[in-house]
Amino acid sequence: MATDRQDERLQSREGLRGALTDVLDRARGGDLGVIPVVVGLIVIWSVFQILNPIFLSSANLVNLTLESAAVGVIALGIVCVLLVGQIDLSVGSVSGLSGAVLAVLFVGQGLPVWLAIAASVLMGAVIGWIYGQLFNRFGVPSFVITLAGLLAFLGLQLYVLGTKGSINLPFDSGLVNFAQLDFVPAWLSYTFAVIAAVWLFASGYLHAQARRKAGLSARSVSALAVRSVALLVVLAFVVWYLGQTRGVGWMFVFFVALVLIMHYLLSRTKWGRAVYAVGGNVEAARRAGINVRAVYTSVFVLCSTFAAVGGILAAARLAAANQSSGAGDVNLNAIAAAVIGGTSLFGGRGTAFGALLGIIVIQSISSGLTLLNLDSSIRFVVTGAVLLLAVIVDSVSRRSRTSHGRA
Amino acid sequence: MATDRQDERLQSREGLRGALTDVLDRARGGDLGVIPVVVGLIVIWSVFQILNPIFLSSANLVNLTLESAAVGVIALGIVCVLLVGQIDLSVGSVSGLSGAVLAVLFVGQGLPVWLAIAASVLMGAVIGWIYGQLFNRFGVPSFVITLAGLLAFLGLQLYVLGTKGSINLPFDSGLVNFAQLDFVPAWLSYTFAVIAAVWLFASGYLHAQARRKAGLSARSVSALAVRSVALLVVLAFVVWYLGQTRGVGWMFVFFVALVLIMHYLLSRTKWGRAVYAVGGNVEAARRAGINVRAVYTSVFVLCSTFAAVGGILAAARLAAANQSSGAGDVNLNAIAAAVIGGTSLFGGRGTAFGALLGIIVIQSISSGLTLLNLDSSIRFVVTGAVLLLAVIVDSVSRRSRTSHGRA
Amino acid sequence: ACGSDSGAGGGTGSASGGGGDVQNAKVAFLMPDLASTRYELQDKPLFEAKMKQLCPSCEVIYQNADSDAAKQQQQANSALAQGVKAIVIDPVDSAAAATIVKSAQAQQVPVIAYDRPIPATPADYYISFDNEKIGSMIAQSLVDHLKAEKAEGGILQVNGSPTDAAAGLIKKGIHSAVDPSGFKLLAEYDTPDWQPEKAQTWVSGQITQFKDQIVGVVAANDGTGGGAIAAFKAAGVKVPPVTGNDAEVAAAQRIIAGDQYNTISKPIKIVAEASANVAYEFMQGKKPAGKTQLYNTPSELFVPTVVTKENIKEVLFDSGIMKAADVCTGEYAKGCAELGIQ
Amino acid sequence: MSVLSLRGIGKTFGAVAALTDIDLDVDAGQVVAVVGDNGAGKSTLVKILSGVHPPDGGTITFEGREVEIPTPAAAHKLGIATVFQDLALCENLNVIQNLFLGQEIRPLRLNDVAMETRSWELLRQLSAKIPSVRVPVAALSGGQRQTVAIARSLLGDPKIIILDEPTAALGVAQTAEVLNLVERLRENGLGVIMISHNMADVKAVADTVAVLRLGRNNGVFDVDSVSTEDIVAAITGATDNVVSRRARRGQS
Amino acid sequence: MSVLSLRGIGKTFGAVAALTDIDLDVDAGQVVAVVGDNGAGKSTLVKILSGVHPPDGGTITFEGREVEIPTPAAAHKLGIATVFQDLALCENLNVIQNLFLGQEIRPLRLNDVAMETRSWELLRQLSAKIPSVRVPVAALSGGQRQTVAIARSLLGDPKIIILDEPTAALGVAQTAEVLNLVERLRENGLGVIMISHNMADVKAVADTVAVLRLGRNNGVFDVDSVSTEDIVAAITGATDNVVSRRARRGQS
Ligand SMILES: Nc1ncnc2c1ncn2[C@@H]1O[C@H](COP(=O)(O)OP(=O)(O)OP(=O)(O)O)[C@@H](O)[C@H]1O
Ligand SMILES: Nc1ncnc2c1ncn2[C@@H]1O[C@H](COP(=O)(O)OP(=O)(O)OP(=O)(O)O)[C@@H](O)[C@H]1O
Ligand SMILES: [Mg+2]
Ligand SMILES: [Mg+2]
Repeated sequence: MATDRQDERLQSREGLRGALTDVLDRARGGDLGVIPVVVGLIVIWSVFQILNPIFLSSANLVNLTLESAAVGVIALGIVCVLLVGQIDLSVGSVSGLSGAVLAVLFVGQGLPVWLAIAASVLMGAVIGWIYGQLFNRFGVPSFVITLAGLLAFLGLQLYVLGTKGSINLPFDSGLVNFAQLDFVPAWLSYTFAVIAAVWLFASGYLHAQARRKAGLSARSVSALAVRSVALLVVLAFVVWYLGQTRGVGWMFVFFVALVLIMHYLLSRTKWGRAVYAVGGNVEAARRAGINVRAVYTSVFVLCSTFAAVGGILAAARLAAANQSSGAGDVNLNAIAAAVIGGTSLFGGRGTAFGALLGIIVIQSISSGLTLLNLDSSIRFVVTGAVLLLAVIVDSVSRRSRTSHGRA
Repeated sequence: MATDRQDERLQSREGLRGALTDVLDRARGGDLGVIPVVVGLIVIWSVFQILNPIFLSSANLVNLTLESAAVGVIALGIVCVLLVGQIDLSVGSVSGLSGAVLAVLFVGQGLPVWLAIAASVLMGAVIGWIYGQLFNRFGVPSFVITLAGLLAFLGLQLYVLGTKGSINLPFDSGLVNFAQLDFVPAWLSYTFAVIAAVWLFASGYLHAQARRKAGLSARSVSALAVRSVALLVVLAFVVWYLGQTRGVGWMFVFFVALVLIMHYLLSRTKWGRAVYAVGGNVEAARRAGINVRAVYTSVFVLCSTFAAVGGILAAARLAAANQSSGAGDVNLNAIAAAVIGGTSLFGGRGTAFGALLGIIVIQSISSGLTLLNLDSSIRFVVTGAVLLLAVIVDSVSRRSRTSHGRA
Repeated sequence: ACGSDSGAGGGTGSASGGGGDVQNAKVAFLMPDLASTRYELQDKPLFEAKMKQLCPSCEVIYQNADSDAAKQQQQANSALAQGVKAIVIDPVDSAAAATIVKSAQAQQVPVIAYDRPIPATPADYYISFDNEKIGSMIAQSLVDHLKAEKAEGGILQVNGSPTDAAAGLIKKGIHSAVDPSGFKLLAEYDTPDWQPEKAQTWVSGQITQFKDQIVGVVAANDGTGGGAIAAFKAAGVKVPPVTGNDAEVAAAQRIIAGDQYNTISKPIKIVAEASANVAYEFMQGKKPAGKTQLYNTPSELFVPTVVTKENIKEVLFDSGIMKAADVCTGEYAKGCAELGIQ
Repeated sequence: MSVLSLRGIGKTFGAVAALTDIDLDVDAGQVVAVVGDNGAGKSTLVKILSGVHPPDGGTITFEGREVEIPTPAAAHKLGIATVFQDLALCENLNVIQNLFLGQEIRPLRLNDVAMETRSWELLRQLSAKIPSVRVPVAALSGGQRQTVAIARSLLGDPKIIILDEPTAALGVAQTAEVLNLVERLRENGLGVIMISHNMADVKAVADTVAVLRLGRNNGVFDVDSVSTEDIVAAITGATDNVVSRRARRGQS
Repeated sequence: MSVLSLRGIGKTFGAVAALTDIDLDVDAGQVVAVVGDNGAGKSTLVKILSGVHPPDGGTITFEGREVEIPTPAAAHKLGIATVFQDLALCENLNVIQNLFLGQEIRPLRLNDVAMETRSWELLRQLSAKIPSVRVPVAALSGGQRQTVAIARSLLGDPKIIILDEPTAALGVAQTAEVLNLVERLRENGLGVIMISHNMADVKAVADTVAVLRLGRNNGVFDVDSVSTEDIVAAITGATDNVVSRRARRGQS
């Protein structure tokens, strides 16, 4: 018998059926991963679709994907800080500042666009580094540091934009095109889908082989095949459906690529382990010899950098940087996306995919309500109610998790 | 020797000098309570006074006290939710809604003012109760519940204000007078100061007597006397100085009274203990037989109620309720006040006095910058920087606390 | 909260995707913010009413961007996805709205700039009174009044939100009147989020600082003006003349009570109806020609009226913009009576 | 008649069956030792009895009545006091606050003096070496914390006391005091369930020994008529085990 | 020559002097038991050695060089591995992740298979009864967690292993395995510091016994030439103590 299956208290789980029982069992135990969020999403989509049949139209979904990218990227950074149990309230300001810097350098100073982008992103990284230093040196709560940052960088943004207040990015620049008009050709989209599915199967297969060789239990080939085919079908359908109108935007692909990279970093590297450990029990992490300060700094840098990238995307999508870029609910939306995606505010729990799902939930609500022509007062109320509903689905499962002893 | 002083590893501390050594020792160990915040405050005050000599003028300080009251009351509620490790993002909206309801009932419907106030406050309590139910029933993270509340009650506020958008409260109504023009007569202020000092001494003395009778160590009479005299001097000076212009506003007295009541509830009742216990370790609290759900509900109710009261005070001070009441940075300011006052975002640490000190720090920054007439871009930057400076003082002490093993 | 869900759905009258002819056409009416009540309370109902009259089967898609340019872009995109035949837009950010014009025009949907221009990319039509002019008008009215009173001292200036483009225009306008007036500009302040509380706090500070030097306050809207007035009241000093903008009911009451000096009434009814007419013409496939040409766009401009105690009766009440019953409540009844408002 | 008796109790966590079909009886004035290997399910059993986890199946009879124990508060009300293996203390509260948590004296105006006096009494009785009771529990050593947890269970007026490895972190003197305490509790007619890995302690104070193995009952022994070797054999499931081998090697 | 030697180590927490003027020597291939009452300062000493707390004064000499140990990472680098009394595990991580925390195999593309294989090896060696290594540590029993913490200290290549009450929560079999393990470590020439309240265990594996009392050295004994009673007397500070009284009562 496999080394990890010898305890007689374990029910045996073999092959495809075993994998299924496993999932069911985890579900009963409340350990559902992202399933509840997905269910919440389906509920929201159905309701909006009933209320306005345009909601699930290809054109609207294409908009949805493009609109998710900027705040989604920011939410990805937020996931990282939340994972170590800290918070960054300044992502909105940093994204606004980054957009402003980009616009001033690119349009105002006439620098090449890549240099302007690099400067903005670098500025984000530096901001994060400063946060990290303040946090490590003085132990100021990150809430306060980043609140100060929120104010300071908002001021800086206004200052950078100066008397103009608003700067247009040229429509024919590559950056604006990237955010507004560049879509992945159909053939390439399908190729991506196939590559993803094949890669999922291949990596799973190799992993299973290695486990078997080491005498450990492993997923059966049939289970792996089912999983990859399912992925292929879903992706192909998405590509096909979005392709009915404009297709998959490069900006969305860029966002998804970032999610995948972060997923890899968080789950498959030593650094990722350290992040979860620091979030779970910082003292234990320190005693295990982890350089806790470096982890905090890296995470703040990542978060601010992502905020800067998100700001660039937002500016590109709007083809302008202005005083109110990054203001308003960017902060709350980014944090909410992370939390809805299952990231704990107390640290140590969450995934990169959570940011993707969370932002789609939030953008779906916002887009769905946009289609419903409501008074602003009612719209606010309904937004709140829908948000709550979407999360209750998730939380009911978590309740069962607690009652099963996995608080 | 006193029962609690018998361990031979304890350095002996007797009388006045003992009390002093104790304080010094706690300071060395990083356990300074509110002292660092006070030091931070003194730094801020000195800087602003140097930049503009009007800052510490009696007239400006009177303004400062009155402007602190509304958000201070809200921060008091925030302290309670933070103590149990939860958060309420909707206090701004709830305060705005409460102001709107008050205005509509009082001015629009012509109800007596006390009835309108009661209705607003009750509405706050009901909102908190709903939060509590959602939290306990479904285990939705309070971040999400109150984010939904933020949106929903903002919508409701707009709806309630309806076609008017902005409602004036009559300047000659008692409520507006209370917030703007009612000041405590000088003799009464001094009486309050004396009562406070006598009460501090008497209660301390009785407590010390009881402890001595029970064979426990107790503060010496001289230490108690010094403490009360110090309080008397400080209070009398404050009263005298504010009395140079308009004196101590009733609204500020009301706020301080709420702080004292909350301090009593948190530190001297079973309920307060339960709050700290739930914030420190909710599972341990549950196992100790505490009705954890009731604690959560009570805390959410308190927070929303205080938010409603704060909204009423804000409306009274402005003599109007409008669509943007409670919007903007009310939320952040209230939470920041609590955090600056030493309340932990992770629960279990903080005091009611923290809200008082925190809001005074925040209002001092805002008032000091108001007097400097800076460009808004610079103003934002400076606000951020000063905020950070004020908190660094506090945090440096906390750093030494960690290095002394009291994380 | 769930109850409102169904009510919301009812309002939409979920029409089918793309109405081909003008009969069941849709038109988007995109407003910028909630800081001023006028968009929800006046522009929207007036535009809808006029549209209903012109084309009973047409549907107006109303959205408010809550001061967020990105949100406005989303709303415009969603309107386009719903197949609107024309977009009437009051841009949050005049520069950023260029994107919206671009993508709408790329889909052959005409765009009518409403209230604020879109200079970078010419829209198909522009209907407005401009904000800069509003700023200069309220300030000029105050300055003239102060000169008439032979007041001596300085002026405080309370601007709108530093992150709001419209506030920037008003601010420019105010400066154009205050700077050459001879009155010293004591201090000015950009009110975050247009919050009256913020304005009150700031003005309170200035009162301690400048004491009786302050002879007037130029506030960029009625809310901040109200905050300034409350600050003077709370300081227990005499309220100097304070301006406003938007002609809210609360401001009218303050003017009647003598607390506020002026506000400005925009002929929203005229503008909203004019834009409905223009939009309808575009929907029919016509190309209306403007009265003038501004920013390369056929344009129509209307002039607002400054309201003070002297003319409040005729401008706001006799014209039917406000009803005495709404305004002359409680303590304001006396003032109304004095001015002959019933 | 037994104060507490369990029949057919089961509990599953995900894929792991932590307890299967457990029976147990405790009489008044009886000390029942529950022993078993790591992960045998002892603490899970304790948590079910103290209302922390609901059981998946089975019945609990308390003083002749069949009861449900859905919450810890319900267990307190029945008169079941528990010292948990993980202690369940609030680290941010000080010793007095932890001791009286949930059962404070004078709820509306806490009587600090009375509580402090009583705390010192209890701690003294357990020979606790705690320099000050006004420090947060976070600043105490492992054994000091365990003493606090034990002292807490003696407040109130329980009928059954459940001790989950109460002496694991205690020094020799404190362990002896706890064993004395258990004997006093027995004399006062309380039922005591004691979980321990220390066979010497078990033999010293227990009346009967119930062995759990991999989540199942594996025998109930009278303590006088069973040897340590037999108990160990029941725990490990084999007479030739690492313990006996060490013992043999030690002798040789 | 001793691998590790301490001279005059002191540590004060606020008003409590936890350690005063402590000396200690550990040789390679030697097992030093540190014993003492609750709150005697044993764990504080361990934390100083493993870089968790900086000492207030005194010197630490490691392999002949005077060293500072400002952080746990520095202790790891010197070759000091520690099992803490409070275990210091991350509850949100699973067993494998905890075992390899900070010393993962293949940092840029974690080798899960190798780590899982090695985990099972280590746990088997300690007779751990852990059904699955892919559950978060929060779901383990007390003894299972302790086994994980002990297994962790064996990874890497330490020169000194410090065990702070390593067998407190362990079952009889696991305790025996740990004692076997300590003996193996000694044979491999490692220095071992073991803290324990169990005199039987101490007598079984230790070479010398260092007694702490109220934060001060209270004698170092050679284990073969000292009786349990003497050690207990040194711990409690009196020959007539609750332990000896219990023992007498037990005999009579
Ligand atoms: N909350 C939980 N979630 C999942 N599994 C759990 C949980 N609690 C306990 N278990 C599992 O149940 C089994 C029994 O655990 P329990 O804590 O009852 O053991 P124990 O007999 O007290 O062991 P020890 O002597 O080590 O304290 C273990 O395998 C453990 O992994
Ligand atoms: N972080 C800390 N802050 C304040 N006091 C502390 C801290 N850590 C330990 N102490 C105090 O130092 C003393 C020694 O504690 P230590 O944990 O070293 O004891 P110990 O010998 O390990 O006891 P045990 O056998 O109970 O584990 C205790 O009185 C304890 O209260
Ligand atoms: Mg256990
Ligand atoms: Mg210890």
